Amino acid sequence: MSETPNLVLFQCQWCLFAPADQEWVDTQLPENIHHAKVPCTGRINPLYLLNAVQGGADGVMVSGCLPEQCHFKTGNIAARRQLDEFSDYLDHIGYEQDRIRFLWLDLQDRGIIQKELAAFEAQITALGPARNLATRAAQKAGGANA
Amino acid sequence: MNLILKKDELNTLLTAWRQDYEVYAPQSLQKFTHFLPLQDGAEPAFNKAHNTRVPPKALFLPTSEALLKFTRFGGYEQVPTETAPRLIFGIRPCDAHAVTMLDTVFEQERYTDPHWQARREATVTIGLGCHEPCQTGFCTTVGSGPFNHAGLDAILTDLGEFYLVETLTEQGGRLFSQLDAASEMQAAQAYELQQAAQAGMPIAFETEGLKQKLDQNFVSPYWEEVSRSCLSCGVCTFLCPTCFCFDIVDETQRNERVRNWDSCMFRTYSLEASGHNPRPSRVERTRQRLSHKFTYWVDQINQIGCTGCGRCVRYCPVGLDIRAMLRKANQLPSEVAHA
Amino acid sequence: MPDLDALKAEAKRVLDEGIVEIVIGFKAGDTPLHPQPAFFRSAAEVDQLVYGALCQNNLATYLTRQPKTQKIGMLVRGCENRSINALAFEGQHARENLYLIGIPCEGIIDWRKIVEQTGEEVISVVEQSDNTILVEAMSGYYTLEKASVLHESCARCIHPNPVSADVVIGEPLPEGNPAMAREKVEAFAGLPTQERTAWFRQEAERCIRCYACREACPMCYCEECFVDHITPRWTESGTTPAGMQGWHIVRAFHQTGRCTSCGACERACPMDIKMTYLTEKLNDDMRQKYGFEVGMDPTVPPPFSTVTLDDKSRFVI
Amino acid sequence: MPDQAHSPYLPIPMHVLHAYYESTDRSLKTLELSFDNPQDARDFFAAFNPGQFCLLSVFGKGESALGVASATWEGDFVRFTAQKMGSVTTALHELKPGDSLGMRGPLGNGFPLEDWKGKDLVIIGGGCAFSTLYALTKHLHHPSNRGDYGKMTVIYGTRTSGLCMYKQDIAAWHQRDDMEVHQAIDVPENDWLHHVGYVPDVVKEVKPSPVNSVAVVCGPPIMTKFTLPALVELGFSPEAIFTSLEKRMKCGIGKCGRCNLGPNYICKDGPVFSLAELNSLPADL
Repeated sequence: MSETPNLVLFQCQWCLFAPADQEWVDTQLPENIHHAKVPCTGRINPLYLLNAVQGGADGVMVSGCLPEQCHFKTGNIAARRQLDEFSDYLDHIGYEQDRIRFLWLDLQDRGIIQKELAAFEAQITALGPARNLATRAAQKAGGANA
Repeated sequence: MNLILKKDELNTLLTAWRQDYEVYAPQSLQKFTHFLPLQDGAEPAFNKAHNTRVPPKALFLPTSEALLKFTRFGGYEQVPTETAPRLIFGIRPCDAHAVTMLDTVFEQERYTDPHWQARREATVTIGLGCHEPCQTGFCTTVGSGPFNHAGLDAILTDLGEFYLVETLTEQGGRLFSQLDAASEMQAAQAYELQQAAQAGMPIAFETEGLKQKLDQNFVSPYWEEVSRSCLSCGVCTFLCPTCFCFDIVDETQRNERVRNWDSCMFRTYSLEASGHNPRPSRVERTRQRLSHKFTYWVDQINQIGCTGCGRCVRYCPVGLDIRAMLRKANQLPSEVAHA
Repeated sequence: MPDLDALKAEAKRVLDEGIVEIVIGFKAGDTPLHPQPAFFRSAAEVDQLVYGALCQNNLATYLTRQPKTQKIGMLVRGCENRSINALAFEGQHARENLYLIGIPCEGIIDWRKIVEQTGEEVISVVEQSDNTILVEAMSGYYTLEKASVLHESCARCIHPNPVSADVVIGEPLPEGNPAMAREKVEAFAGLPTQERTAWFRQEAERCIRCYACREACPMCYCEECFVDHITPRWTESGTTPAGMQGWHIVRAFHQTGRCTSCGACERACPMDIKMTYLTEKLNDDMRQKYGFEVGMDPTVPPPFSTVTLDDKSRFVI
Repeated sequence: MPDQAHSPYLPIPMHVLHAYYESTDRSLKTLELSFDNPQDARDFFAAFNPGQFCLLSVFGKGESALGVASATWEGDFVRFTAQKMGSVTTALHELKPGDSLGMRGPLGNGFPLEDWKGKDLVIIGGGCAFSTLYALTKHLHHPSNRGDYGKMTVIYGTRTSGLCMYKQDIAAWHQRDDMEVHQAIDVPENDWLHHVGYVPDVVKEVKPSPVNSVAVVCGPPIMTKFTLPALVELGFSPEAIFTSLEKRMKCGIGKCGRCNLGPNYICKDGPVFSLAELNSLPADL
């Protein structure tokens, strides 16, 4: 197996307030992290996650805004409810729930996304590659086709 | 040519065949029987049910198969079809008969389907006649039968201790060339059993004049009546040995153009891009399914497009029975044809 | 067993009095194992009505196939009643246009469990008063314990009684225990990850994608299912591992907070695929996390259609 | 062993030569495609007959059946006019000159031109379905073909003048003395010199003579439905009225099952049927 895990980051386009952070995500994200920007975490259909999982993502991170700071009022807490259940459910059939992480970013925190991604990558590396539900060969630079 | 195959010699023979062929035989997997390649030490499972759940048409027209693979920069290449020699052992006459009907669809003068043809030409089929009638089947009603020879290279009749083998083609003869000829008495015994099996199948509905009745009642409350409880799922068509419809889909996630089984019972089957659907409800779809089998096939090849395997009756989730539908169709009004 | 004459009398009454235009129930099937859903338009037709433990369909699935404003009478068991409540909540049919004739349900027989014991060729099935069934088959006569041939979902049923029927025919039955339903989920969750995946793959990858599960389910009424969607194509459409697994994962997930555990999907499947171990997990989560049970209170929205700030979620800041 | 290289599911590699909008509302776009391999062009034109159709494939989107709108003599290209409707036609609209795509065809039987020799032709079209009739008219215009047929009458109706296709050519047709052209729009517009009204009404107004003539009708189902009886009323026999049908298609070669009309497949046995044939088939459109 390759040493670096395949990660997929679904990022709410509003959650990175600091332009430097957003720029880092847009341009300097390591190659093993596939990045998909969404208008709101509430827009994330569980099918996106499934596509990432089937495409060979070893971990999926979703980053959104803090509660009550959602651009669309309640998109982030609706997403939490649904994705929390979806990760529980995938765990039931073999995609460990620790591989899916939902993150709320405080608009004031600078540079936190890098730290969080690094921590997540360490966590996934410890878990090893996810093979159970990866049914499509992982494409280079992440498998998500969302 | 009638030969005798002792049951305890069957495995030796199957093993010998495996030198030259991939041998497919019904085998239990999980919950029911499938046609699967025979592995070392495995034995065919004939006892559990008469037919495999999924019809053996799937060996020629897989549920999904790739037609093209897209390459980079807008190119594409054909996905070649496996053509290693295969032997299907223990196919029931209804299913084998159905394959010959599908030949008329896939192997036509103007357009031949290379995938189907390659698989067909690489395959030998050895049938096993049904000496016990099956309850949901109605093969004799629709012009097939428990010992029908269509589409087979050889057919076996179970006579207890041994099988009586009738070789029907040269290729079938070669496969059994080691066997001893059957005595006249044994042949007579088999013949008697075959006749009894044939006679044991009741006639499920009247086929005489059925086509005219269905044709003339294309617009009729009959269709609403028989389709009212239909769910318009694809069970009857997917498990049908003579249904062949498929859908061609570009699978963007795999970069392939694939064909998948499709069913006339689905809403999307005939839905056009404009939103118009010639068969918008289960009434029209049921009409299409029955008319295709019992009138369009008759127009095309002068045979009813059903071999009476009974799968659609057994597995319909709402218990719809094609035999009962057609018995009702027998009651439809019909004008005497003028021609 | 409810009194068949009383059922017929009630169905005839609502038709005769014009309370409904149609009564959806069951009639004797053409094969002994399959009574058929039937649509009665007049009192005279109601004479064909039958009811028994072999009536395996969830009749609520026909609700979204009928005209929206039609006045419909329906025989409902516990699960069907809850499905109808959920459908009414989703605006699929106005509850006041429905007349529900309730039947406390003793469980549906899985015909597959009968043929496992008797062989495929069954001639007749008679339910006897002592909770056994007498099966006449080609291979002989069999007396089977009804409990031994009940469908799994019914063996674990929590709410066998109709919750909001207009009339209930028969004595209410004791309610089941949610722990029973939980047992199965926990048993499965207790298995090692590899085994769970292996089981899931074994079941899902038998799929032929006939969508009988979808059509049999009362809650699957979408005009366009996600698998039929072309742009974008959400899942692989063929019988590839990704396609088959994707279908089973998402079909069940779309039932979160909507599934009534009736098991109609499983009973409809021609390939005997187990599916309720997925929906049971989701139902159990809904019970544990949000105290929600589908259709019990027609005014409570399902969890996924509401939001709260203080979810008990793994995902916190 | 069958030659797997000649799979009928394998598209011919093509590329876009010209692409331009046909209607003012940009719902119709004409693509002129040329062949990547010269041999494919020779095979195509040897088999081609006006009235046939092809399946254009945009890889990753799928295939769409479109009638050929060009005649063989026009050159080594094939013309199609696509209405933006589903996902494939939307993708077709996005193609630019030079882009590659696939094409399968020619499929179907086309118009029975041999049988029509020596007869007068009444060509009636509506909307974007006029494309195959355009191919037919173009084909007949060629000097080597024109003499085989009698008088030509073209009746072409669209909803608005902006939706009229092949405007320049049709304007030129009005000047020709070997044919009669009637154009119609559904609603009146300023500066419109031709008919106003629905096609069936225009047909009744023009009153083409049924004597020794055949009528070809291609249009939306609703137009066809009313035009066919109008022609019968004028005295055309059902054997002398032809129409082109369409249904959802996938394989185009009579295998996939969905486009059947009774025992006939529209793709393989059609798309051109005479009214006499249609009358003997179930109304399953």
